[in-house]
Amino acid sequence: MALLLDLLSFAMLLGGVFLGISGAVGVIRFPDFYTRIHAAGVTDTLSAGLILGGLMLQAGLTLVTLKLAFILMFLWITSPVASHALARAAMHSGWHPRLSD
Amino acid sequence: MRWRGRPCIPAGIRACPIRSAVIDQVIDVLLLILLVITAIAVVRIKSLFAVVMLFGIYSLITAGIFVVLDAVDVAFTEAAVGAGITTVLMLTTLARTGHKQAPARHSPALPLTVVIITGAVLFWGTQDMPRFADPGAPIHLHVADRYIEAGPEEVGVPNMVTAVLASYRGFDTLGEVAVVFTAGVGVLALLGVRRRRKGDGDG
Amino acid sequence: MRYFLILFLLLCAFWLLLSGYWDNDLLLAFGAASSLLVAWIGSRLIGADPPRSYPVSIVRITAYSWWLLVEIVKANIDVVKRIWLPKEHPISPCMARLPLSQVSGVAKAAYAQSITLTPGTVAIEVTDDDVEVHALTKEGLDALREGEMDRRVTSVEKGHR
Amino acid sequence: MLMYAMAAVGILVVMALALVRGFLGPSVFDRVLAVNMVGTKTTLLIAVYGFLTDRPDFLDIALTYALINFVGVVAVLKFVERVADPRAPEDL
Repeated sequence: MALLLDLLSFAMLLGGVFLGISGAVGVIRFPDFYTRIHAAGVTDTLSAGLILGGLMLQAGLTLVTLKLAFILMFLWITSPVASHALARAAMHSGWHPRLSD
Repeated sequence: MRWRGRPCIPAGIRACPIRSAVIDQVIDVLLLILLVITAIAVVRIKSLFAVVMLFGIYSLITAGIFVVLDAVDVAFTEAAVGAGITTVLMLTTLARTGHKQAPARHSPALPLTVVIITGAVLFWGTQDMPRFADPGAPIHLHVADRYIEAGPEEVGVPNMVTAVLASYRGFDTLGEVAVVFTAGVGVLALLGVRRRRKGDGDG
Repeated sequence: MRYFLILFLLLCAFWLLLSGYWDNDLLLAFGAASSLLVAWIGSRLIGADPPRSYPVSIVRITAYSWWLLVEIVKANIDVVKRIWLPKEHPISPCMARLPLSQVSGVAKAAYAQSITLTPGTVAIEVTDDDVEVHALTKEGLDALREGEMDRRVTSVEKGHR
Repeated sequence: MLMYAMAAVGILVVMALALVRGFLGPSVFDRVLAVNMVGTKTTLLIAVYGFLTDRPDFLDIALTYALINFVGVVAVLKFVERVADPRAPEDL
């Protein structure tokens, strides 16, 4: 059982890191600012969720897990607000996105 | 390694855990490399706005290094002051001045020499310092032991840094607070509080 | 006053949870004092116009969060594909104004928040009756335009009233 | 232990990549995005590091970081929107 838990959290941590690196590569690779926000969103949502989730599995039902859950909650509430504020500020500054058509 | 059912140990009075020194060093070195790269970029980039942003990153990485060095309270302050307040203050300054660095009027040779010599002297000076985390170092043989052993009972605050700052060195801290307060009042008097502008309140 | 009290109690609970010290009088007093201070500042910030509180249906919110989580996972996989395999999955950034059907400000904010939380779509501007969305792909924007997320947020909101 | 170390190094790589975007710019918003990313990754790094060294009290720091980072980013954006010259983004 403990081994299963270890394997599961290992997989989650690895998955989180993979998503994080993917998002970062996207942030470097995507052509304009607005598309980069989407790539950064990957690192803030599922990547952070998997990493913190993997840690939660290791901590079990303790105060530590509760704190990790708080971190995740704050992250998931604040990161969209930050992305939205970023996109909005960019738009208001007259920095228009490059669209495909 | 398992935390299940383990109580939260208050900061400062736990025994140092056994840890893998290699991994610690790898993380340390990686953070320091990031720090050096950021510093070089700060020097090279001419746009002051970008420099302020990079300074924010610099502070965050520094805070990470402090965490790795076990100086959690310092890391905390670095993140709040360095990445938070300083960024806002510098941006407020930029709003009143310009965004571009003025071109250098003199050759960088002399300052560079001075910096290199100072750095070399400092580096040479570290040879006399005790080894990192050496329990026999003078600083650990003075009053630190007493603070660590008697602090929790005498002051009743679990965080040792707080105990030292607010109790053992209370007058010291009071003096510092007075200095910071005077400085703040002085700055306000210099700038003048004409209209209520948002940027002023942010700091 | 009600806002102040609720905020104060919430902050106290939060402080107790995070600190983990339940039996140190000095610390408890400090915690209570700081909660009081923050609650006072908070209620001053809000001023004479405290936010209305809404009765919350826990079941509906949980169901919606679950659905949203699945959407987030799907959207993440999609964006990661477009990052690593740009040839097979090209990006086609586009923007559009989409109508929203929520009534209260909180629900509108929740909808915009959900849009931004799923990678691939970002809400840029929210007005009273529509939301401007930037999407990484046309497919993502079309999926959003079908309005399932909008409907679900609205149904959570309707469950409140 | 190994998995925490791998996760920590992976997060550091993500930070480095975000840093590259911070250097490249080109607009001020790209840089703010990079700062935000480095901030959230620092939060994760501290959480993972707490597990790596078996010290759960690091999580309080991570928690506060998440909030400070958010407040900082929003403050910067408020400033940019209000003060910065919109017509010269390349210059910023």
